[in-house]
Amino acid sequence: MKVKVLFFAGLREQLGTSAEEIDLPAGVSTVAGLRSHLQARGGAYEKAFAGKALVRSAVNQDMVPQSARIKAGDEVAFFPPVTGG
Amino acid sequence: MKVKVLFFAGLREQLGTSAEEIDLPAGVSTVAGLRSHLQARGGAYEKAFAGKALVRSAVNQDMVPQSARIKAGDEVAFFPPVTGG
Amino acid sequence: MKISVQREDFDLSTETRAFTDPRIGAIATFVGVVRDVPMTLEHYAGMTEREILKIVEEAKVRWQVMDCTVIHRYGELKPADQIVLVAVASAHRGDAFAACEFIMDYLKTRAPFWKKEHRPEGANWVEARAADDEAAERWEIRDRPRLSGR
Amino acid sequence: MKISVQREDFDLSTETRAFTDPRIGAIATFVGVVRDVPMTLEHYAGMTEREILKIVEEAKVRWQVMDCTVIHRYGELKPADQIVLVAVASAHRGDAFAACEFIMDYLKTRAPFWKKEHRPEGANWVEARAADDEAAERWEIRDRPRLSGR
Repeated sequence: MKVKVLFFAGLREQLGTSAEEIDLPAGVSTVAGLRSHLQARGGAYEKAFAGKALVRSAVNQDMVPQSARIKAGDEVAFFPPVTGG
Repeated sequence: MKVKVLFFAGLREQLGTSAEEIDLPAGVSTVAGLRSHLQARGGAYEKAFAGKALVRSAVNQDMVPQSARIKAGDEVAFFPPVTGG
Repeated sequence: MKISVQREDFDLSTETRAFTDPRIGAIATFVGVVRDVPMTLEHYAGMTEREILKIVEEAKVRWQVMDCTVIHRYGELKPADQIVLVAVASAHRGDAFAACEFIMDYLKTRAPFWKKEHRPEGANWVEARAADDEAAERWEIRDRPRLSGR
Repeated sequence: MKISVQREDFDLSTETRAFTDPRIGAIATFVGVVRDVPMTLEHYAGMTEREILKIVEEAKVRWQVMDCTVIHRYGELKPADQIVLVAVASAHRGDAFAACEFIMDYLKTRAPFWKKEHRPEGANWVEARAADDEAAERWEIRDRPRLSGR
């Protein structure tokens, strides 16, 4: 299944990309699964997703925990803790 | 001794005066004493100073309790609880 | 720091733009507005400014206040008119909010202003609200040990 | 109610003057200002507005909010620039202050904005502060029994 993945702020810079379309292998059905999938790419991805606490995620623009399910067509975003206001 | 006495808001209206110079008899040396002196005039004064809780006082523009001492030349003010802001 | 007791209206942005300390990161403001009834605000000229100054000085002891403006109007006011402005600038928002709310609470209970409402059925002096005394008192409680018996 | 995420600056008075409900008696506002370091503010377009809307809706459940404006800027900002505005109008000052502070606290911890500071020695993403999480959490505590184990 295909999902749209977005990266923001420091994470975006580390990975050198702000958005990509990813075709997920069967068996990947949660945010945590997508994370492991990305991490397995190695290099900058391996590093960026190593520290669990430092990456937050949203599915279809709603903040979610790592256990949240994802389905085809979802917009999944990864980003550091927010610092606005 | 002479003091300047000021009245504000509802109290000013009840008494029909906003300021007067009063020459106090010997023995009157506190705000409470001045109050009793005014109350003894009877009429509107008697009424205005009857309810203890409803009159606040200041000496030389500092809020004070009834027991505060007054001296010649002081500016003594009487007024209802404040309602600004 | 600016304290003004005046008949004239004020402009919120003009007042906060006057805060120019480069360490300022947070500005909290409060504006009180006349609701549905026209009113006359009487005050005790001289004492009013003194009392507001005391309240502001007290706030500066408790919180980091880098700049502060208090404007209180008197005279004839109609519905939707601005009555009072409290603006506090600080490095951090917690200080700005707390000092602003503190100053407002004490203005309500200590500054010598009196409101007379002009309703169709007649004019009446507004009575002081117990809720305002309570709002001011809660600041005392925070700083004092609970076991002091007060 | 107005929520805007924009590059452009805003004017505090213009925003509060837009509150025209005749029942309004109190307007509390907060403006966040850039201190000494120029910065770039990145955000997650779309989610930002949704998240702010959720925070405002939550405030409206808890307090009497008659009108509310939240503006958050993004892009390049320099020292003394305004970053964020929260303005809340209510009948009474307690509601206006509480809702304004609540919205600010949650903006800090939930709205997807990220600050990158440009210092002479280099650019750095600002790290989230534990104090901000605590500021947001205190609103939970007030509503929940202390014995719930959290």
